[in-house]
Amino acid sequence: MQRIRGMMRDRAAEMLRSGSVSKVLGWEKGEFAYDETPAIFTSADELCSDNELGGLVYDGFSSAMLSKYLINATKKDKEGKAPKALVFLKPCDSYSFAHLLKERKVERENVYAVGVECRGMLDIEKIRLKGAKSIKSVEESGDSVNVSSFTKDYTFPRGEVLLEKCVTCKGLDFKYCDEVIGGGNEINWNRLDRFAGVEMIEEMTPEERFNFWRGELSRCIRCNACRNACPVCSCNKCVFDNTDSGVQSKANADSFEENMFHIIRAFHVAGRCTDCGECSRVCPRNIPLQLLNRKFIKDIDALYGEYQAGEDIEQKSPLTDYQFGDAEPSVIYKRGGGV
Amino acid sequence: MPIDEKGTFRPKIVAFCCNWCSYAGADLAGSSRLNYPADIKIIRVPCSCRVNPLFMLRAFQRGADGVIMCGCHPGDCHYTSGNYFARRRMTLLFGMLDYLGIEKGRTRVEWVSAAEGQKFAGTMNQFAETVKSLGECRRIEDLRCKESVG
Amino acid sequence: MFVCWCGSNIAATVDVEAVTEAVRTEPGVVVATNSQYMCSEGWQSSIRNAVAEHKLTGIVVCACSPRMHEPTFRKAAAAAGMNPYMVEIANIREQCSWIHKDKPEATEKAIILARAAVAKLNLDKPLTAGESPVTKRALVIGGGIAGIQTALDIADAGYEVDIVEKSPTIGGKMAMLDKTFPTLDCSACILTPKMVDAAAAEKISLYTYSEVESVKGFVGNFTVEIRKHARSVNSELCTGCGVCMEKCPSKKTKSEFNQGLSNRSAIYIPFAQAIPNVPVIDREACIKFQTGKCGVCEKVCTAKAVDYEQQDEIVTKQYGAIVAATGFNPIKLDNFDEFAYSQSPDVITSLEFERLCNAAGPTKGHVVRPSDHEEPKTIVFVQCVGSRSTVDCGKTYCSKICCMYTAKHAMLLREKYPGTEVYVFYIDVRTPGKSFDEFYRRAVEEYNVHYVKGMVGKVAPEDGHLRVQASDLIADKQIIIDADLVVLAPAIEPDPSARALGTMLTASMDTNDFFTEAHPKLRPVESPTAGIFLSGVCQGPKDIPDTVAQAGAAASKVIGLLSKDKLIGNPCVAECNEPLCNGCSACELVCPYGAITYEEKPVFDHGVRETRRVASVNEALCQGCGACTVTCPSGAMDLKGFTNLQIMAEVDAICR
Amino acid sequence: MPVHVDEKKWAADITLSSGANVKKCMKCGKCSGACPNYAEMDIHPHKFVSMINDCDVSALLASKSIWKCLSCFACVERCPRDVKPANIIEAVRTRVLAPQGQNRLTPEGLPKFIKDLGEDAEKIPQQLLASAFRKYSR
Amino acid sequence: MKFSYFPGCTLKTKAKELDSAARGAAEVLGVEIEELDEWQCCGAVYPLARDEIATRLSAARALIDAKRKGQDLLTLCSACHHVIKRVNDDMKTDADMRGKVNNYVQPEAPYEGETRVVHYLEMLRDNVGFGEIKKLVTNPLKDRKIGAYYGCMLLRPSSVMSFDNPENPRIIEDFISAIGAEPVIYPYRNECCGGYLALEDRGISKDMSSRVMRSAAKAGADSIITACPLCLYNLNENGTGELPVRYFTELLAEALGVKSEGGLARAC
Repeated sequence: MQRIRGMMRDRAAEMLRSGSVSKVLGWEKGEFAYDETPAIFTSADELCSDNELGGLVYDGFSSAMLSKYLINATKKDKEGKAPKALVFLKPCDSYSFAHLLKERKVERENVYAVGVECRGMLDIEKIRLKGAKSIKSVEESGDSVNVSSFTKDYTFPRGEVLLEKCVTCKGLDFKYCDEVIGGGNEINWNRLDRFAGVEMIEEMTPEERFNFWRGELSRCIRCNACRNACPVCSCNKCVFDNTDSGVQSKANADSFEENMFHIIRAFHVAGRCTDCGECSRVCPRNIPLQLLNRKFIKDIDALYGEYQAGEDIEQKSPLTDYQFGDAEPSVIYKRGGGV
Repeated sequence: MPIDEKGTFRPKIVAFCCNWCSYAGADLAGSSRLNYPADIKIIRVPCSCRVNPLFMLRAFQRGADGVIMCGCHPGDCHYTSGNYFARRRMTLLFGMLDYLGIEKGRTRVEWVSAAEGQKFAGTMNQFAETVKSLGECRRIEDLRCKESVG
Repeated sequence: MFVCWCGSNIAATVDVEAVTEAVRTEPGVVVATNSQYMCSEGWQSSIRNAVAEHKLTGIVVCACSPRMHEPTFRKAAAAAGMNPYMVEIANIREQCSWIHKDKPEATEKAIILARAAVAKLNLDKPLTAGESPVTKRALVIGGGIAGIQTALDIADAGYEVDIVEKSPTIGGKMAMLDKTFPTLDCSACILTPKMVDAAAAEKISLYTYSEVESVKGFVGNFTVEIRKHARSVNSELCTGCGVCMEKCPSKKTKSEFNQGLSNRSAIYIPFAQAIPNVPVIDREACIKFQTGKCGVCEKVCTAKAVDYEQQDEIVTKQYGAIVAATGFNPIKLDNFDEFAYSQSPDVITSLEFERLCNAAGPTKGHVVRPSDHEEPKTIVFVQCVGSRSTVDCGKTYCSKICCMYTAKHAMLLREKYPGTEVYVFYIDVRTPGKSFDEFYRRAVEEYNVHYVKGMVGKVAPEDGHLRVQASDLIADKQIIIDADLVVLAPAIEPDPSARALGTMLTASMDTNDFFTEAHPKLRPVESPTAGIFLSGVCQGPKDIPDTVAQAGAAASKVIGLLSKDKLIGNPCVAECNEPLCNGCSACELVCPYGAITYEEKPVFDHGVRETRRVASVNEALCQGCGACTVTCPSGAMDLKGFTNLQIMAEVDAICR
Repeated sequence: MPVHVDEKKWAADITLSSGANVKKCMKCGKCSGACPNYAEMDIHPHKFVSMINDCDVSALLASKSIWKCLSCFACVERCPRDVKPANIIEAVRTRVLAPQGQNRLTPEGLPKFIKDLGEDAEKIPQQLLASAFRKYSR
Repeated sequence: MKFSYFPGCTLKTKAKELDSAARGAAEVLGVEIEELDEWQCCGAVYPLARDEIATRLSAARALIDAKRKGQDLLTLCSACHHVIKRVNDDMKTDADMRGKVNNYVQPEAPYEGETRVVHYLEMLRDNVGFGEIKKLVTNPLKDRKIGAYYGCMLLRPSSVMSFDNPENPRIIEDFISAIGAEPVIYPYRNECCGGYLALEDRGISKDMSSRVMRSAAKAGADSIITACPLCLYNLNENGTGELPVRYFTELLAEALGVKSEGGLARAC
């Protein structure tokens, strides 16, 4: 990781110095060892500094996706000129980047996209659940993660403390990148089927399903973190904020009313969701929102042929396309469970 | 639970019908005096592709017990392709509602041409029967809305 | 708010008084009243008075289906000085009073429907329909009798009209027929003059051996691409002398015009009176095209008209109206081999029989068996082959023309060959039409044709005969006839080109691929798609008199359209709320009319001025389906007259 | 036409068991035109359809046609309305065979047939015996 | 290519040559045939009445066995093919019947008509290919004019059997061409032979079988082939006697040069 970070710094600094790009989208250290945040660097010095908070970092906690920041980072100025930005993209981030290109939220010429090797991002919650409290530092070495707290040191197998979205990683290919640092597209950790969670719910009885979702969704506090992190949710003005849309936000409503928000949001991104998993990752209430989006992906794959948003930006998304012989909506009646 | 004098449950059912085929089919059912329950109220839309899944959710949220959408048969859309898009949208929506534990019988799509008054009435009778047997839909309803309106 | 009784149609099951009272207190309602017949002239003027008196800005009418009287009430509103699109109709007849028996129940529903209409009206905005000019030229697709008659009538009114015909000549099926029922006059004698007129008319242009490639646009402004297939003969130079056909060494192709009963050359004119009288080269059959060697026709052509290099040509033209006149074909009989059609040459279709009867046909009008050219002594006609059938290979409808032409065939046979025995197996003899039943009775009474009620169960070709096994339902016995010739009356079906054309025209079709009319009784020659008209069998089975009548009716509708200088469009079109638009192109992808384009535009959003990529709707192209509105993730696209808020208001009103 | 109550029920039972829809018949007679064993029958295939429709069942139960139908499906195949006359004939036959002791062919009766066949009897395939028993007994 | 195989009773007794020739030929053609372990008589006629369950069970069991093995079910006798294919169609399309049969048989998973029922002729046409057979023929039956006799059960009702065009079939004709002989088409090749009426009313069978045989002879055939033991019996015993009748597999074996006990020894 240190090696990769070095290569990233060198490359980005070179691009900034030569003026090929005017900003670099990367990560910088947060307050703790595990809360890196997205950062925009405009000078090589800033980027390479190694003081407390400064400087570009890249490790197991660089999980935040930077793709969506490109929208604002490449916005035209008053003269109508758009700045060019270098962005570091993990494989799954590159799909979201591609999707933004497809929907013309970002213009390809304004971006220099650098893919960076990913070996799965770490989940601080999982580390905590394993007993590590008051964490001081986290070191990654090979297949293990060494955590030292103020009281004790721990070593965990890397595979056990990966983010949920990485456990069900969809692959390590890079899309639409100008270059790639590091590499290797072999997933070397124990990966679970990404639809396993969806299938588990599908196998429940309708009553169980309903109760499951009521339990999950009732925790929602409508903080909008899911929406803000989502690379597809990039409307200029969200329908939930628009008083003329008829579905504008109703704060403090009955708890289960919130599921309208999540169903509508899931439907809005259906056929467009790149399955990046940011929604689940950022949810402060740990609602498994990705299970909603993956349900649509699974149904789309099964009914209309496999489709991966961001794979090919020329391809029509499933909801703007059709076939004469498409399944009738009545197919759902044939599925097991309930009436 | 809305119950009439005779003590039977009266569901609220919203039907979205496209102007060119299904609405005309409903008119034909009417002029042929084919009976179906008064619980069904039709909303006219230009094409099934105008029906936003949001409208269906809205109906449930406001207390509907069943929602049905009717359009031209695939291949016969007045606007060539509208019902194909609608078909995909509704298929995915219904799959999602099922996934959330909403009974499948509360949602339905049926293709009814302007000539199919008989089919229209038959479909509506059948659908109303199914919804009736499922009883009141409390699940997705936004209780707060109901109280504030009234 | 106006509630109609529709005589007793509504008032019998809906308490109109209660409905009136119930909606009086709805928000926005100023006046609520009811009357016997809202659509009557008297009441329309009361509506006008009420508008003036109460300064109404919108009207809700509780009456019959908006498909019936929406235009009427809109006109009334306009006459009262209101915006005509501020009218909403609650359908309390077709969708309420006619289907419910219980009065309280029906009344309750009527009130809810009225409330929904009020809720929608409250969100209505005045709309102005756009205007578009009318291209004063019509396109007729199909050059049979239907197309020819339609074109002649349109041209006669002074408008230009083009006929596109996919075969090398106009004339269609009628040109193949021998005599016509019920008068027995010769088909060619009455058709050929019309063909000549069409060719000679200054206002008519013929595109034969041509097909419609694409159709874009909308009523008044269609843009059509016509593919003129390469004839390989220059029409300007050709004199129609026919030497090329005589000398052509490739003479083994089955003649389409003679239903395969004779052969033709590779360079050919389908029949002597063909228009235009210019041959085409069938490149599949031509030795020159297949092997590169030959070129006889080019050598013998003194006019130097043969042109092997000729290419297909695409002509693009503008039209104000399009008439579909694509006609029919008898169905293929592969799935009816109990009648041995593909096992014996002596089992023929009625259209083949027409060619055998025809003096200009392959046998010069001698009715002989195709197998051995002997005159048949016993002839069996089988009706309803594939018609009125609910199995896969058949058609559910009655083909309408078979009863009459079979009576004609039987009569012609008995007249020409008095020594023959002629049997007709029928299920019902259907003869509605002027002088039709009399015609059929003559076949029975004067010509001694044996009409047997019953169906043929099997035809077995054996010993040079056709052993016909059939039932005679009246005598309740099974009969066996050793026939020499069996003539089948196949069901007729729309020409296969109609399906693709229907898609191009966005004209709806029924399950049998016949074009659907806008109203089965009141608008029988118009398609539901504005600007598309229907002529002849493409709309449903018809005989010649009906076809010609419908062709004239379609022409008069076209003339009515072309006589207008401007058309009022549909104001219920999509609209883009630019500050909300993301520029994602999703709407563009689902628009069936190409009405949405993207532009870089300055947008004011919260006081910030930005140049953004936003969707823009061409109101003239938009037909108002609403596909874009649902696909739009940000809700920027909305449909005027059916806005998101309006539909949700209706939902709310119904569910409250 | 007044119909005997029981016959009405029989007709309904037979219709149900046959899976045929007699209402679809358009009385074209193609079934009877197609039937290869028409001559041996007293009531013909098309009449089975119309008589079931008219609930005229007793006559059908007494008809010898039910023993003459070969189940060759020519009528089913060629019917333009998918009415399935052979299924109706079969349903009538099963109804006749249903009560105890109504079997037309019994194992005890078999030797007589076989004797009639003389020395050809040994050539009889199993298939013939099995199908005859299925058709003639329960 | 591996198939589950349902021979049926008659092929174990009176029609051994139909079976043995088929097995011999299959070997040459590279088709593996695995006889079902425990099959019972199919009943020889399909029960038309929808309320008869018991008479459908043996066919259902065979279908379920084949499903268990994950193989297509190969049949040879026309009657067995007819019965099994139609019962399979019931299992696919008639929910009521499906429920009842599954209730009786109690398979590990409910059977819903998943097994494909393939007649030996269909296997020759679709899996091996007549072109391929032509190549494998070592002893083409030159100068033989053969009339195909289909009878009723292979073809009708076509909506279920979907074997070939029911009024103008060609599969056996194509087969005849493939083994080097000349097919003769005659109009009564798809009409009934008299079927089971042979037992009770031989006169009818005589009329019908004679009509078929005369029709073939008039059309110029020198022999008739069939796939059905009852048809063969009727044509042989109740026909005019003017033409020999053989099973199609016998000629296939002959053309492929398969040595067989019994079957080929019969003179014709």
